Order: sequence, then C-alpha cells, then structure tokens
Amino acid sequence: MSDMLTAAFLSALISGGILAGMPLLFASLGETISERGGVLNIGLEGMMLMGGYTGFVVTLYSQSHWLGLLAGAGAGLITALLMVVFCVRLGLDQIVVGIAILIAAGGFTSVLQRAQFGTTYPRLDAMSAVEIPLFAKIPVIGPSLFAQPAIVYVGFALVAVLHWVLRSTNMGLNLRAAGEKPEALDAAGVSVTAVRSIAALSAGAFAGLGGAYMSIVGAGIFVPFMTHGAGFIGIVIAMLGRGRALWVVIGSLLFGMSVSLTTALQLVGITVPIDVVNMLPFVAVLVVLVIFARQAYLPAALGLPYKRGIR
Amino acid sequence: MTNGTPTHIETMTSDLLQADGVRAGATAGPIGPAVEVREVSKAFPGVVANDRVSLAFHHGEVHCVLGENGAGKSTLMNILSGMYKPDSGAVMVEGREVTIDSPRRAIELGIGTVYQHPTLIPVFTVLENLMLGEGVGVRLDVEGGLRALDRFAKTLGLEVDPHAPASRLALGQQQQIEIIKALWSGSKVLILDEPTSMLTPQGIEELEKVISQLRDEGLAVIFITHKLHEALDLGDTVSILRGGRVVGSWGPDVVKTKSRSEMQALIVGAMFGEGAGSLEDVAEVRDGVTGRARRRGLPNEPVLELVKVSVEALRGEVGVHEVDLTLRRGEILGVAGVDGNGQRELAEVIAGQRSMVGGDIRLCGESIARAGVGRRQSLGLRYVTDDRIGEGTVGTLSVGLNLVLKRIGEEPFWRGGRIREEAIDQAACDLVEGFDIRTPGTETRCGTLSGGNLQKVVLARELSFDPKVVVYNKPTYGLDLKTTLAVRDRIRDLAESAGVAALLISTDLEEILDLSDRIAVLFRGRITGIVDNAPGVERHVGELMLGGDRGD
Amino acid sequence: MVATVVTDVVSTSRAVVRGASAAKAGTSARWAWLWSLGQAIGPILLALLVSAALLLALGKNPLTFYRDIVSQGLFNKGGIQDTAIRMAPLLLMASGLIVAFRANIWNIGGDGQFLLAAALVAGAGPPLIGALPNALAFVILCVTAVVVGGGWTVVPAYLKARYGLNEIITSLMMTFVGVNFANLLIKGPFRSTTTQVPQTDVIPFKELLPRIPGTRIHVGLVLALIAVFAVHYVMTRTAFGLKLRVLGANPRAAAHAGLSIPRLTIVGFMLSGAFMGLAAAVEVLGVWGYVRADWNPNFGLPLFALVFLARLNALAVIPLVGFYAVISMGGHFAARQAALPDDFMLMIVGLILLFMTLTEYLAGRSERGGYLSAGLKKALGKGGGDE
Amino acid sequence: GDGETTTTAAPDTTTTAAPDTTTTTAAAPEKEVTKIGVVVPEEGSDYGWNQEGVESAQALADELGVGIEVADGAGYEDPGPVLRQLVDNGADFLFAHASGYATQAMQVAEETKVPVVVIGAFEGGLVPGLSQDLETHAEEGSYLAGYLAAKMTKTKTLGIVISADDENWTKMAGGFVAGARSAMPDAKVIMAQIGQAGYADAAGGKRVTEAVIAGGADVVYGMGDGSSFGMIQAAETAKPPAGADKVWFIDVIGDKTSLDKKGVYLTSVWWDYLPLFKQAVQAYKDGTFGTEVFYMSVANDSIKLIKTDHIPDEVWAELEKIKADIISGAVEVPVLTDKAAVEALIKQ
Ligand SMILES: Nc1ncnc2c1ncn2[C@@H]1O[C@H](COP(=O)(O)OP(=O)(O)OP(=O)(O)O)[C@@H](O)[C@H]1O
Ligand SMILES: Nc1ncnc2c1ncn2[C@@H]1O[C@H](COP(=O)(O)OP(=O)(O)OP(=O)(O)O)[C@@H](O)[C@H]1O
Ligand SMILES: [Mg+2]
Ligand SMILES: [Mg+2]
Repeated sequence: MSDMLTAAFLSALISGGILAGMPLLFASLGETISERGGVLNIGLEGMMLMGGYTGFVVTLYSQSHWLGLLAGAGAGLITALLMVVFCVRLGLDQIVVGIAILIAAGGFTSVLQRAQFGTTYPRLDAMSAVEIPLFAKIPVIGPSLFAQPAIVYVGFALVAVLHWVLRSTNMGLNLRAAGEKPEALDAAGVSVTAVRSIAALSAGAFAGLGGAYMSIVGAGIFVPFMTHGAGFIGIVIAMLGRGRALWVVIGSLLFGMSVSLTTALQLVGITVPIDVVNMLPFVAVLVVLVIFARQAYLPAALGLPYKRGIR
Repeated sequence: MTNGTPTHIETMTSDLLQADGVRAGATAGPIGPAVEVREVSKAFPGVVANDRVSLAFHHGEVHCVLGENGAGKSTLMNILSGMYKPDSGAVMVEGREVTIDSPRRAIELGIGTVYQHPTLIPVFTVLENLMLGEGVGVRLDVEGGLRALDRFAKTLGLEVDPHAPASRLALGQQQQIEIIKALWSGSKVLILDEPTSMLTPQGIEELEKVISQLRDEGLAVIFITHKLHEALDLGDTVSILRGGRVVGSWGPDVVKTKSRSEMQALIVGAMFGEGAGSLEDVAEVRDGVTGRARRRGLPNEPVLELVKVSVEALRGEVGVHEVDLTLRRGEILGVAGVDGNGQRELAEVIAGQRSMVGGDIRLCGESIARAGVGRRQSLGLRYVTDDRIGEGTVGTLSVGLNLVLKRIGEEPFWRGGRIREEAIDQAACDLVEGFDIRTPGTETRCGTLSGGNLQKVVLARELSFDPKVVVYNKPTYGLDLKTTLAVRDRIRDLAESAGVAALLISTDLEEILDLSDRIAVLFRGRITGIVDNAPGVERHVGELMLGGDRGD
Repeated sequence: MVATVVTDVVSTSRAVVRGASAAKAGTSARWAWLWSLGQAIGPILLALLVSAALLLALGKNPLTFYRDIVSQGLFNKGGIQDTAIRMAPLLLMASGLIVAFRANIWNIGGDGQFLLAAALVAGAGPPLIGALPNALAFVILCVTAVVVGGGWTVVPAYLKARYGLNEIITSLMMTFVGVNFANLLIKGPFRSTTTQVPQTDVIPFKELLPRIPGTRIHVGLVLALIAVFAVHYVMTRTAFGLKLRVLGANPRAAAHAGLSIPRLTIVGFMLSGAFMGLAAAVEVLGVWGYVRADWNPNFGLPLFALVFLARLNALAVIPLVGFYAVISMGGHFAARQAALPDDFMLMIVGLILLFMTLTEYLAGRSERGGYLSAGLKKALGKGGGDE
Repeated sequence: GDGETTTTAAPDTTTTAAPDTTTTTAAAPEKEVTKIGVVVPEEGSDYGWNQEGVESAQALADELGVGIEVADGAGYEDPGPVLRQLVDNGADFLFAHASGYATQAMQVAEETKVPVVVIGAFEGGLVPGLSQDLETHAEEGSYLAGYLAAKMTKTKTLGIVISADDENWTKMAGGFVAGARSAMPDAKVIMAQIGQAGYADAAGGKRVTEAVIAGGADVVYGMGDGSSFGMIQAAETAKPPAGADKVWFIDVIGDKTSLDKKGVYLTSVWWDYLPLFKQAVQAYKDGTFGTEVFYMSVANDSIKLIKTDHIPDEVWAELEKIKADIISGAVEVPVLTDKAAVEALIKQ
C-alpha cells in the first residue's frame, strides 16, 4: 500500500489524469455551452476529430503548437457551421445532423490522414512544460501538477471565464434563455438564431481544441478515430455537470484520472483486470445517480428547433 | 376603413374613426395614433387570421379588442410585436410607416407586449427575466436592474423578491412581472393579450388599477379579453374582431356616452351576429352578477367524500392539508380560491394522479384511496383538467383517438387488443356532433384544433360513458363568451338532469356563483369555509379567499 | 394478421403520399408519388454529387466508384447476399429503436445490450448446439439473448420509471459497462482454449442457422422481416402500441389517461433491449459462430439516424436499412477498387444522412418540427413546451 | 518449425468442420496458385503488422510470378465479405492476415474451397487442403531485445508497454523479461497496458509510456500498432528519468528506423512473414497444406532484431551468440501465455 504514495504512482495518476482529462474537459465545456443554448451536439466527437487532424497538420507545418491548437479550434468551429446552418437556421433535426457530422468527420479525417501521412507518420515535438514557481517544487505532486504545458493552464482559465460568462454576463443570460425558452428570448428582442449559433460555434471550437490537444499534446500524432468515444463521455459529463463549469472540470478530471488509474496501479504492480477498471467510472456514475436519485438537469428546450411563430 | 362588415356597423365605425384626434383623456400624448394598422392581412394555411384589418391605437387610451376564439386577435398583436409578418397592409407608428420584422424592432419602436402565453422563464429569477434582452454591456448590470425594478415596483405598488425564481410566484405576480417586462425598456405602447384569463377578481382589480395608471401616464394600452365587463369597465375604445375582420369599433365618444347595457348589446351583436339574442339571459351579459339561487332540497346520497385528505407540497406548491368535503348526487360544489392555493393538487389527488399522505377518499361509500387513475375512471370519476394541451389531449393523435384516450384497450373500441376503427369512428362522430366540436373530421390531428375546440374534446371525453362525479378544473378558461356559456350549460344540465355531481374548481368567482349550489373556499391548501350559494354571498367568499376565519 | 399488415402497407404509403401532397400544396395527387420518390432519392443524389467532387479531388473516377458500389452491393450474386445478411441484425435493432423512441425512451445503450447478448450466445452456443437438436438450441439461445438484451435495460428503465433519471446517461453508462462485461466473459469463462486472441469457442460453420434454400442468406433475415412487420402492426393497430405512442407523444397525457407510465416505460425499454439481444443472436448464430473480445460492429450510430429518417415508421425502415446495407457492403469493394480506405464510405454515409435532413426541409416537413415526436423532445429537455 | 510448446495433435480435432465429401481430398498433388488475395485490417503502410503482411505477400507473388490483390484497411469486424469478394475476383490462395480473422476466413474457405492462411488459431486453424495456421515464437526475439535493453539501461529499470490483451504481447513480454534478467539479474521491470484493445490508441500509448518513464525506465519495449507512434513520441519527448540522458525505444513487428528523427529507435523485434508464406504455398503444392502449424522463430529467420546504428558492435556480437544458443537449445526461452505468469516473473 505504501507503494500507492510513490512518486511514480502519483505522477502517473495526476499527469496521466490531466493528459486524458483535458480533451474531455474542452469537449464537455463546449457541450455545456451548446446544451445551455438548447443545441444538443451529438457530433461533438466529429468536431474533435476535425480539430485533432487540423491541429496536427498546422503544428507540423508551422512548428507552432499554439497555431496548431488555434487551428484545431477553428476547424471545430467550421465543422460546427454545419450545425448552425442545418439545425439552428433551418431547424432540422439535431440528432440526425449530429450523427451525420460524427460519421462524416471520422471518415473525412481518416481519408485525409491516410492520403497525406499514411507512409510517413510524422510526429510532433512535445509542447514544453511551464513550471509554476514554488508550486512546482511541492514534492511528489508538484512536478506532475504544476509543470504542465501552458495550454493546460489556459484550459483552466477558460473554465473560469466560462463560469463568469454563464453567471454574470448578458450573453450568459441569453444563452440560458435560448435553452430554456427560446420564444421568451425572442420576445425579449434577442435573436435566438444568433445566440444559438454562437453556442453551437463555441461548442465546435471547444471540441476542436480538445481534439487538437489530443493530437498535439496528448499523442504528438494524429491517428484516425483517435478520440475513442471521448465525445460521448464529454456529452455525459456536460449533462451530469448540469451546465455548471466547475462540475464539468471535476467530472472531466475524474474521468481522466480513472483512465490513468489503470496505469498507475500497474506501475506499482497491483493488477486488476483492465476491463474491471475500465468499467469503474461508469459504474461509479450509475451508483452516484442512484444514491442521489438526481435528474441531471437538461434545459427545457434542448434539441428543439426554434422558429418564430410556429405553433 | 371599408371592409365586408354588415352595413350598420360600417357606418358606425366610419363615423367614429373620423373623429380621430379629438380624443378625451389623451391630454399628454402627441396628436395622432400611437400605432395604427391599415388594411393588414395575414393568412395561415387554411385560415385567414386577419383580413384587411384597420385599427388605430391612441396615447392615453385603453383600447379593448374582443372576439371569439380564433377571431385573429393574437395574430394582430403578434404582427405589432414583430412575431408575425403581415401578408399585406401597413403598420404606422407615430404616423410613420414602419416594418416591424422582429420583436427587437418592436421594442425599439416602444411597443411592449404581454403575450397570451407566458414568456417568463420558470427557472430564471424575477430579475433575470426582466433583464433578459436588455443586453447593452457585456456584464449583467444587476445593480441597475435592481434599481429599475424597485422603481417599477413602487409605481405599480407591488412587492416581489427579485431573486425568487419566476416559477415560485403566484400567477398574478407572474402577470405583473410580465407587464413590468413589457414596460422595462420604456414602452409607449403596451399590448396585453388576455392578461386576466388566469387571474382572480382581486388580481384583475389590481391589474385594472395598473392599467388605468399607465393610461393616465399617456401610454396607449391595447387590452384583449373575453370578458365583456372588463371591456366595459376599462375600455376607452372597444373594437370587435370576427373571423379576422373588424366588425365593430367604438371610440370614447360612443363608449362614454352610451349606457352599459346599450354598449353590451352593441358588442354582443357585433361579436356573434344576429343570433346573439340567446345570450341576453346570461349572467355575464346581464348587468352585474347576482348568483343563482341555491337549489335546495338535495338530500341525495353523498357520492364523493374527502376525509382529512392531505397532499405533500412539492417544490413551489402549497399542497393540500386535511381537506374534508362531501359531494352529493346532482350537486355542484364550487371550490373558490386564488390560483395556486392547492386547486390543482386537490383535483389531482381526487383523480388519482397524485398520491395522498393522509386521509381517505370515498366514492359512493367505498374507499378509492388505493385505486389508480384508470380504476377511478371506470368507477365513474372524471377529471376535466385545466391543462388541455399539456395533459388533456395528445396533439399528434387524431380527434377520434383523443375522444377514447381513456378507454384504450377496452371494449367495444378494442377487441383482444386490436383496434376496431369503425367503433371508434362511430363514437367519435357522435361526440363531435353532440358537443359541437368544430373539426374537419375525426381523423384530424387534435393539435390543430383551436383552444375552445380542444376543450370541447376534453369535455366530450370526460362527460360521456356514464360519469358519476366530475372534477372540473377551470373548465372555461380562455374560452370565448359563447363557448363559455355552452360549457356552463352543459355542467348544469348534467347535474340537474343526470344527477352527475360536480366539483367545480375555478378561479373565476363569477363562474362559481353562476353554477354552484355550495361554495367551498381553498386557501393555502386548506378549506377555510363552505357556504351556501345565495345572493350576496360573494363578499363572504372573498374574505374566505384571503384566509378569513374558518366559516361553517 | 398478414392481410392487415398488407392493407397497412398500402395505407402507410398512402399516408406518405398524402403528407407529401399536403406539404406541397397544389401538387396534384397524380404526381405526389413522384414527389415522395424525389424526396427519397434527392438527398442521395446530392450526397453522391458532393462525394463525387471529393473523389475527383482525390483523382478517382466517381462513376466507376458508384458503379462498383451498386454492382457489388446489389447486382452481384454474392454481394446482394452479403447485403441481405447484413440487413438482418440492422432490421432487428431498428425495430428495437422504434419501440423505444415511440415510447419516449432514449435507448442509447443498444451496443451494450447487443454485445452482452452476443457474448452469452457465443459462450453458450457451442456446447448447447453440440448437446441438443439444433432447432431447440437456437430457440434456447435466442430466448437467452432476448432475456439478456432486455435484462440489460432494467437498470436504466427502472431508474427512469421510478426516479425519472435521464436514460440517455444511464443507458450510455450501461453500454460501457456492458461492453466491458462482455469482454470479461469472453476472456474469462467463455474463453476458447484453442485460439491466441481471446474469443469464444466456435460453432461449426455447418451448424449455424439454416440458410434460405439456394442462398447463403440465413433465416435470421426472415425473422427480422417478421419482426419489423410485427412491430409495425403492434405500434399502429393494437392497444399496447397506442399506449406506447401516447406515452411517447405526451407522457403527462398518458398519466392523465390512467396509463401506468412506470410499467409502460419498463416494458417498452425491455422490449427494445430484447430486440437488440435478438439481433445479436441472429448475427452470431447466422454469421459468426463465435465472438471475439473487443468485437464491436458499431451498428448503432447510423441506425439512429435511419430510424429517425423513417419517422419511426417500421415499414419505412426496411428500404432505408436496405439502402444502407448496399452502401456498406458495396462500399468495401468500391473503396478497394479505387484504392481508397474503407473509411471513405463513412463520409458518403454521413453526407447522405445530412442531405436527407435537408430535403425534409425542402419538403416543408420541418414546419411540423423535425423528426422527433414531441414526447421524445420532451424527454430530452424535460418539461418543455407543448406543440 | 518446432512445436515444442504446443502439442501438435492430430488434425482431426473437434473444431474442424464436419466431414465434407470434397474437403478431404488433401492428397491431390500439384495444385496451382494463380492469384493471391491478402486481407489486412489496417492500411498496408503502417510500418508494422499490416505492412509486413502486405509486403511479404507482394514479395511472394513476385517470386511466384502470380497475380495479387490486396485488401488493406478491411477492419477487424467483418472480413468475410471482403474475402469472398477476393475470391470472386479470381484469387485462389488467401491470406487472412489478422488473428481475429481466422474463424471467418475458414468459413469462407470451406464455402469457396479456396485455401486460406490464417493467424493465431493453432490446431483449430488447420483444415487439410483448406486452412493453414501460422504462429510466432516471437518471445525468442524478445529475449534478445531484453538482453539488449539490459545492456543499454543506465537506470537499471526497463519498461514494457502493451497496447492490448493479446497473447503474442504476453509471450513477448515474458521473453523480454527473461532476456533482460539474463544480462542483469536485478533489473527492475515496469509493465503497463494501455487498454483491452488499445492497438491504435496513440494518445494512450504516449500517456502510458510517459508514466513508465516517470517510473524510472530508460528503455521502453512497446507493443502496438498505431499506438506505437504515441510510445515513440513519449520516448522522444519525455524527460529522461534521473540517471539517464535519453530514453530508448524498442519496437515490434515492423521496421520504423526510417521514421526515427530523434535517434531513440534502438531496435525492433521484426516479424518477417515471407519465409512462412513461402512455406505455406509450398505445402499447398505438396498437398500438406493445413496439416501442421508453422511457427515463426529465430531459427527460420522470420523473427529477428533490426540492427540499427545505436547498437554497439560488441553487444550485437553477444546477441548473435545468444541467438545461436536459442537455436541450438542451449538457451531456453520461456513461453508465458498468461499475463499473471509474466507479472510473477517480473516480481522475482
Ligand atoms: N402560427 C400559426 N399557424 C397556423 N395557424 C395559426 C397560427 N397562428 C394563428 N393561427 C390561426 O389563426 C386564427 C387566429 O388565431 P389567433 O390566435 O389570432 O386567435 P385569437 O383571436 O387570439 O383566439 P383566442 O381568443 O383563442 O386567443 C386561428 O384559426 C388560428 O388557428
Ligand atoms: N396503435 C394505434 N392504434 C390506433 N391508431 C393508431 C395507432 N398508432 C397510430 N394510430 C393513428 O394512426 C395515425 C397515423 O399513424 P402514422 O404511423 O402514419 O403516424 P404519422 O402520421 O406518421 O405521425 P408521426 O409523425 O407522429 O409518426 C396516427 O396519427 C394515429 O392517429
Ligand atoms: Mg389569442
Ligand atoms: Mg409515423
């Protein structure tokens, strides 16, 4: 048991948790914005893949991680334009469009990756870690927690920003109104289409950033379908987070940690069947839901297209 | 001003409207109408909702618009508030022709609207609801919002917790918040689309005060209602829509000079055309409410007994506490009370849709406390819900299926689990005819019917197939005058001729006085008194509604 | 029953025509069928056009590509049989989805139900088939699969029925658990001792479900078609189906009408899971004969879209699933001929789905609020307004 | 090949198909091969499993002067239709090149009577004249890799990263540990697995490899497909553990030397399928196809270490010697098919 406190174990748990949790964090933050605004983005994972691929390509050619991350967010955003046009503007079914985006984006990135890098498999340099003075010196957990690539800190800063935007800005209020009762928002003189478009686009950008993080920081390479269901977990985290940014952080990191826990346990020679460990986070969510018997709150108008004057 | 109205009205209207600009009461406002619609038309698939409508709304004036369900009132208002675009015609604001292509534009033009359907967001606080769309800066200006709310609250004389979720407020308060919201960004025109249909007499009184006050401040108020007396009490100008057209409009000079009964006759005549004579004997149309005499000598056996019935209060509700009631065969027992005092909970616990924490309910002497909704129905207990769209009907199913919705799987409509369409169709046709449901056919999707006809579907379903006891929850809310009267007649008929006992829950005191034999008053989930219905009882009932001493 | 179903097919197609002609006011009834046909084919053409542009950009000949898809998936003797074989599990799963979605239940957990049932069938199959007459063994295995698939929905169904817990989350969680659990079974008790990768023992090829004479197509397809017709019949002609529909269209009305929502929810959910299980049984007993650890054919996702595009109408699902099967089976071949990765087909499928929504829009149906029933939408955003 | 670890039972095992009148004509000699069909699950350019399969088949076709059709990227889920299509296109000798394909491939073979070479089905994969199984003794190559790793480590800590539950990986891990301990009895070994099927999980590969490096390993033996790229990336970019100035990576199956930008690619335990493919065709022609499992091993030169510039000559010479000892039987490499056994070995 004393093994459990070793540097290797904790570092695997914490750094691994952050590495695996950050893409979930970005994705579920995006989904949170989107769902708050009434747009159910099932295609989240497709946007992650687009972001992951684009981020990788741009980083590769520009040799700038930041440009790559930005491009990843941009690619997610552009993919989300489909959601905007089809679902927000034309009021078409969000689920079907989301699934279509997910499927098509997976195929698209895979085809491109193979056409371009199928024989060369280029890899990226690591993004350099930024140590936070003093904190990074904390024994054992310091180096894993406070010496991260700067994008991790940016991610957490985004959480704070989002928290503030949702709580104390006009945009936040409009967003929530668009998800709860778009007709009320419209009656109040705010364009539901505009607000929902912004929501859908932000979700795309966040998901793209998450995907870019995965390919640029997480793996240093883009592999087709590398997201492995992260988008769906992101959706679940967003639903469990009930629209609150802070819960989303906790959820993402817990999921990330549970992924890295397998590794950490193996490092100290504790062997649990991987399938069992893999099941744990899901069982845990179920148990929590049962014990607290709580409905994960979803906005009232989630998934419903809004059109003025349609009865 | 020319349209296809009967000539006697046409002359009248043109007379009146030529007197533009010399309006009494319009002291502060600029000359000319605040808003005017000219020859506005709007059609929906299959209906012409507005047909060359021309009306002017003046500053410092309350303009009442009346008309049957589906006459096109809301459509016209929605055109003014930017929700609908007119197919043709012009809208003028302060004399200038404008295009109101969005609610935003309407707000900019100073038109504030309280829509027929509530636009408050239940999970938002009062303040959040009010500040929605204010959107000048990035940050929510909470302090500024609080100050503004304070100002409105003072002028309108209301007390409200700005941080309470809207869902927590009583309907009357919600209505007031809607009004503040409509005025929030400095409106000069206020549209109120049926604001009183869910309010209690007290609430209506308060609302009327507010409206007068706003009118005196120079606002143009457009007030839509189905209640004649409200129009007579408040209206400076009264206009009638029928089938999408203006069929009557009388300015202050007429309204102020004619007697109440003369006005009433004019309005009823315009609203319902020639056959309106039959409405004359109705309480609403008669001057003042007198209440019907209590039918004495109902020594009939009790059919429904509530013994210390209690219901747990869910979030934002009051629950029901130890309610005792006895309902006899053929009796109509009115349940009066300000909305949100446990009416819905009471109705639902009787219908079996909500579980009881204590007490007993007996139907014809046998306890039904453990029976489910379906069992109670088959025993003859019926519930006419007040939420006809939300739970009373299934909009995507046909009218026919909605009429047998509570008998799914039962003979003769189903046999061995398989549908027998002819049987359903037969029964549905009979009901459609018997209840005068206006529908293209029994196959029509129920959701396309207008509110009044939906209500008839609900009534037809509940009142057929041998009912013994019916719980009515606000059976006439939102219905136009004629339909209202028809529904009331039906309730009375059933009680008198078929002995069907009725528990009549209504927030409309007048309705209760009109129909009930006895009146129970519900306050904060308790019965504060049960009184016999007799002339002059309304004062006592009013006191009880505000929690006065337990009567009896 | 067959007669009723047939008249039903006719009336359904009439309803489609009626809906289409209503949508396009003025179109004479004579041309309405053309309109609905165009509506069905238009999106496919659009998607093929866009994909053609992509193919050209990649330096491939789109005409050859499409010809390959069709000739292999539809007109090749072997290919069309592969297509038909693939349709069997898809139709069964689609039936399960329709039952659930009609009843206001988001059964997202189909994969878990499917895989767990598949694992059990593959684990129990070889010994059972060895010990019992095949027909009996098949029945027992199908029943097992039905029970397992249905049983795996009990937790989300109960939580939804009892506490109103959102089943999107719970059924998704159950799917992850189910997939892992299936793996544990395959690597543990069911693990074959004869292979290097973890998998179950193999049911000998000859012992799989009987084939339709003269073909390789196993009788599972017949079972699936029967299931689709049965679901259509139940959903449109019976009291039980109507109850599920009422629950789906307006849960509050269902409660008001005295329907037992918890019971209907649980029954509907389990029925849905049962179909997923049956799909697994048919696939394992008809095609595979065994299940490998980590096997997941991921049938679920495109099916959701197809089922919505069929507007939850079981009969309308058949051509859609058929079309999808042609694309996926012929696509293998076309992609290989064009030296493109298989994943290229995903793009085409995605585009077709996308454009299908678009023509729905052009047909004016979106005015009625898209594909989801009001109740389904309400399940998503609990509360919500009424139509 | 030598069947010392697996009992080569008689071919009439229960799992083979029920007697069919036409299949048991294995004795007919001199069968012709005119076109080879190959199915691999992923792209044939992955510097790993798929590329090995495709290139070996290509080389075989060239040598035999026959046609070839390659179906790469066929996925793991449903190889049956693809194999049938190859047969329809005229292939008369199939390679179903993934361990998960065996059962379906054998079904197709039975149906079409076209012989198929399968992977990883042991005796179950043998049907005379129809189905030939290939196996590996990759643990022998891993033993060499372990020895090399022990020679290269500065921290006396070695890492093993496994991408998925796969018996090959387990055997190779066992061989690696044994080889390392033979050179450095007190070598510490850290082993971690990415997931149940993390073959292509690059991000997971990087994450787990980083954890292993953080645990002190400066030589990492990584077994995966797409995930290997994540592992290499970790080796290239992670901070080396205290006491080491770089991290070495040892690969499996393919040869990624040409992709090594940072000079961390120490070697690879290379699986060269060509010798066995040839053997299979020969057996088919001889009429012995499907009667005996063929094994890859250092003896038949299908399992070997890649010689990169990073391997010191004297160490290479030692490796050559050990290889000879393995072939002669002087060194016995344990075959551990159970992960628990490998873990027990690590803990010793
Ligand atoms: N968005 C719409 N789509 C289709 N038909 C509509 C729409 N809005 C209104 N209508 C139809 O237009 C007619 C007028 O409706 P409107 O809501 O204006 O009536 P109203 O006078 O306000 O009735 P009520 O007293 O019941 O509120 C009705 O027949 C209604 O069904
Ligand atoms: N189980 C049933 N029993 C009796 N009538 C039914 C049943 N199910 C449906 N109906 C009726 O048949 C009508 C047509 O059914 P259909 O499946 O074509 O629905 P639809 O028009 O496609 O509506 P939706 O888009 O909601 O599915 C329904 O609207 C309903 O009134
Ligand atoms: Mg109205
Ligand atoms: Mg339908």
